[in-house]
Amino acid sequence: MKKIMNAPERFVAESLEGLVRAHEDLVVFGGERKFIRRRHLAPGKVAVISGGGAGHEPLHSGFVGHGMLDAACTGHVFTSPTPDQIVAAMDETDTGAGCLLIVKNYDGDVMNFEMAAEMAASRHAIETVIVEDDAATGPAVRSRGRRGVAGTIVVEKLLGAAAERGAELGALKELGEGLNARIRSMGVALRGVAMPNNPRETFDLGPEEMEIGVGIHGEPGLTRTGFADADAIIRRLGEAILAELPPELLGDPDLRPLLLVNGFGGTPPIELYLAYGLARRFFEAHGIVPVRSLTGTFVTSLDMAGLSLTLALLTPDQLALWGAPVATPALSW
Amino acid sequence: MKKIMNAPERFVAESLEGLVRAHEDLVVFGGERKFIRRRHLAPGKVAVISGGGAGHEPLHSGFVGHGMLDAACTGHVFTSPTPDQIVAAMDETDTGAGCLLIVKNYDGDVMNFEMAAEMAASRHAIETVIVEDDAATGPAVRSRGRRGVAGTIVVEKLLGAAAERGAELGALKELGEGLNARIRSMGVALRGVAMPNNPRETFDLGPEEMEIGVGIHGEPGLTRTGFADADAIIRRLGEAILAELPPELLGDPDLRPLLLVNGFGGTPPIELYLAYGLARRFFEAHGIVPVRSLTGTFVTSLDMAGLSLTLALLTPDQLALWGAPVATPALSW
Amino acid sequence: MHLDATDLAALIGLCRAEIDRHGEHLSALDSAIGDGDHGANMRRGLEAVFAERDAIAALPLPAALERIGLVLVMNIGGAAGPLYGTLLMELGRGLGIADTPEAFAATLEHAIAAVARRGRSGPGDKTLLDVLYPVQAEVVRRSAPGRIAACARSAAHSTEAMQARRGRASFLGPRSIGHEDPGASSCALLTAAICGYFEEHRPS
Amino acid sequence: MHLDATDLAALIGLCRAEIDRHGEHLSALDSAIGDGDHGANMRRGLEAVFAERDAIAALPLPAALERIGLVLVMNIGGAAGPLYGTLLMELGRGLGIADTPEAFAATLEHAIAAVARRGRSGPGDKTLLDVLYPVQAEVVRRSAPGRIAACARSAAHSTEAMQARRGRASFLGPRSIGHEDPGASSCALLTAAICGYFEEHRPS
Ligand SMILES: Nc1ncnc2c1ncn2[C@@H]1O[C@H](COP(=O)(O)OP(=O)(O)O)[C@@H](O)[C@H]1O
Ligand SMILES: Nc1ncnc2c1ncn2[C@@H]1O[C@H](COP(=O)(O)OP(=O)(O)O)[C@@H](O)[C@H]1O
Ligand SMILES: [Mg+2]
Ligand SMILES: [Mg+2]
Ligand SMILES: [Mg+2]
Ligand SMILES: [Mg+2]
Repeated sequence: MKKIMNAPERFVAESLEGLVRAHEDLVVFGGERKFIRRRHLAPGKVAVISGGGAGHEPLHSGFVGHGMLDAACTGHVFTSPTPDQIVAAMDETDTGAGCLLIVKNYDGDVMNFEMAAEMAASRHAIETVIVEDDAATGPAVRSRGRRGVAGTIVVEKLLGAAAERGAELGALKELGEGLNARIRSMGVALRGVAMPNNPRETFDLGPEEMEIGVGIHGEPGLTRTGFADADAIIRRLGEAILAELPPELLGDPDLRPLLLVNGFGGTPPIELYLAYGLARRFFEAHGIVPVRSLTGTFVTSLDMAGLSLTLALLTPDQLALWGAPVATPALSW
Repeated sequence: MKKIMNAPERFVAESLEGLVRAHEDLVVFGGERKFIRRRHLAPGKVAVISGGGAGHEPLHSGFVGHGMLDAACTGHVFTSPTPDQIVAAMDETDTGAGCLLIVKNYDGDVMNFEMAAEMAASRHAIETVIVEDDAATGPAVRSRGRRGVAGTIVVEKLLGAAAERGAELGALKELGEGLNARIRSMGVALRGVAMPNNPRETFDLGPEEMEIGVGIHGEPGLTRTGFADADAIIRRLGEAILAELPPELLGDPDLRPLLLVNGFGGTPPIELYLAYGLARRFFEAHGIVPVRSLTGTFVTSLDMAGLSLTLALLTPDQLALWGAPVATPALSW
Repeated sequence: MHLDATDLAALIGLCRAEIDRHGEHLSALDSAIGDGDHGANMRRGLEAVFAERDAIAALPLPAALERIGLVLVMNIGGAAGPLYGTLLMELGRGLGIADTPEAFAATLEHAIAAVARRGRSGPGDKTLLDVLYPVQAEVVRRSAPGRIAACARSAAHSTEAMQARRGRASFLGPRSIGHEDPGASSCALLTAAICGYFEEHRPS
Repeated sequence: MHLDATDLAALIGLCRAEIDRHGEHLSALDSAIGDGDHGANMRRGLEAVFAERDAIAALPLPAALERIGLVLVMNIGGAAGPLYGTLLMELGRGLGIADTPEAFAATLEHAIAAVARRGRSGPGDKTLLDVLYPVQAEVVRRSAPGRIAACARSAAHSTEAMQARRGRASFLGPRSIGHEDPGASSCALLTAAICGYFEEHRPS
């Protein structure tokens, strides 16, 4: 796969520079360009910090700004950032109320954020929320917790809004951990991806194949099956999501569903909107009527073709946090 | 290329339905689903109507809403809508101040909108603005005017904002026609596209090739050349844009540059942001410092890989129109 | 022109079958220098006409042609819709005024001129007009149907050497040379299908 | 352990060369069951250490190992960074307290336990620990370097049959079976390179 790129070593840095320059009203580079942070910090607010490997843009840097993240640390492609980046972000954005680290549940991310938290423990009050929303990696497949995938946006938006409203570190941690039971995502890939320094795709799909249950790192999914029409694909994703949400939440009439259709980078809006319409019909047929929607390319796997559905069953308070004002490069209302 | 699709015949209709359902607070279907319109029309305002073939999403339906379009008519993939759709949109959204039709300069679009205007002339005051921003199809290549490509967003945003402020039909037409000299776009494709009913790509690029000067219909571009690094690609696009803008505008220090990096559907945000950073450097090196920026996937060619740069040299008044509030599915601030 | 309902229904069926048979080829031609949809566009138009064939065939010829034109306009979209639509609508309108063999040639000329106005185009632009003009010249000469068909085919073929000045192919500049124009090709196919019917049913 | 500056610099160079040589292979292993970057990650780490090799080699061994660990952590990222980093940092810290051949085995055991804690993992999870544990057992047994290297290689190979319970490969469930773990593979390569040096320079 061809990429708009100068050299693999400069790929991530040049992309981050473009993001900062395109949105200089909202974000700036932190010291030594180790992270991107809000241009205007809000003193006394908990610093909400996230990060992860590159290749998932606009996640996380595109969500830095008022009402969402204070800083985002970006690693190499599909590689967690290193502890020094995370420590630097804490040092520069903690205005006294402590730091909340939002970490997608990958061993590399968890370990690097953990090392950073250990290193900075003497200077900062720190709590960590691990995001686990992937329906494909539930307890049946893996004992170590689900992956964090597109549902990460929901976690970052809600925690960012709560922090903006003045929530304290402990309350944020509690809110964040409570979200993990409420959010499930399931993805399908129509094409693998190639890393910047390697023309070979991570998996090779024939013209009549697709991977179900993929994550966001170009890794193979749970199963490879024959390519199918959109209704069948959406049904398959939707059923996996329903199967992995706690029945008591699914049956709770007071919860407010949020439906997110997320493109993986190579799938265009015309297909994403089509998927949204079918997903909407699918969930409505199961008695779940989304009251909020988001369709677009938010959590990518480089230029992988495919998409994921995310269903979040929110309390009315949580829904209000979703609707709270946000001003970031990739999300604003 | 695999598509998230049920059947080619239902591809466009199902995608439009998804868009409407995902944004039901902003847009609704017009009668017989011939077009999509603003949920709340503004009485006494000129109705701003656009449309074109499908496959360019979010253009145009994604730009229906407050401060931009009142209605968008969508044809089959890469096929202009038919006159009955356009007439129906005029009949349903003209609240007395007349209709402004914004038409990208393709023979099919121009002819269908023209037939519609003839058919509805007795009932509506109608003016038409033809968008011509493509740097690749200047007078040297084609006597019949440039294609309308990604610069169409700028035209729709500015005219929509002016109409929202109460500008009259004649003034809108004048504003729109004045924009054509100020906006230039230039595109590159890394991969062709396949139509929904035809697995064959419209052009076949080798792993070491790219098409320069492409439009947004998967048609071949001006020249096919060897694939190059991002700096060389951006330089090539940027130089074409500079060569096709009037020198007196380029030299006018009172103009306010707007820089748009537009993905064609298959190119992910990480690459688009990288391109933005390099384009920014390129234009700054030529003394042009963008004061407004937009980076994203706005005017697509199905899932074509590639992107275009658009430079618009705006007057301060025009820049204010760009900044005016807008609330549409794909653009909002 | 004295076509009865049976003729008209048969012609509609023939044209539809011809376009259906060559749809892929037309789209392939359009892929080379356009956007690859000409076959699909024409199929959609002819299917819509075919679906209404009984109602259309029951009309007097002028009204039937006008109706066919309108159905094409409202169903094809793109460039082909207004062009074929204008041709048929103007033919119907003209024949509504005077429906004699002499009048037919003049009406065809008028209708083709209307197509050229609609497309702001003329001879040598590498469009379906490059088939329509020579066909019109043969009609004036009262050539036999077989000759008209052959002329249409060779006219379509000769667009290969032209550089497009109208339509999407014009965006390619000199790269448009060396490919037959899809609109010219569909026009030749339809002309040949119609001429074939006349040859069989009205030997001249 | 009595490595002088020359030994240390040579070992750094050897390890870096070994990883560089097998970078593509490590990434290919990672493509099959992970995200395809293990080779690039390890190269980046070893290059960073190599760039500092003179300063590192000038340090006392414990401080040198700790420094190598820190450089790895701050440059690799991903899973491999904290794991290899922890291993080296803990080795350095341990040898700082007691630097005798007996102490080395105990220190290694401690360092490996720290890696396991960092990764919340243990034997049979299909990770680099599945090489580290058997290597540690051979060290306790004071096996010859050649034997340790062979054991590392076969341990890496035996991860092929395992189903991953940690790291990205665990997302694949049973589909992770049948592929060698990339981290185990890099660990065996490094072990073998280091053992090769000892074999040549300190015949036991
Ligand atoms: N301005 C024009 N005048 C005459 N014919 C035209 C014009 N533009 C396009 N055409 C004809 O239309 C054909 C393309 O039709 P089609 O592919 O259906 O529409 P589109 O170009 O909108 O996709 C061309 O091959 C050409 O013959
Ligand atoms: N929790 C863990 N415990 C021990 N080793 C692990 C763990 N997670 C991953 N690994 C090791 O790390 C290797 C992957 O490293 P690498 O590809 O560089 O990082 P990433 O998975 O972040 O891309 C795996 O092959 C495995 O050996
Ligand atoms: Mg990785
Ligand atoms: Mg078309
Ligand atoms: Mg076409
Ligand atoms: Mg990896």
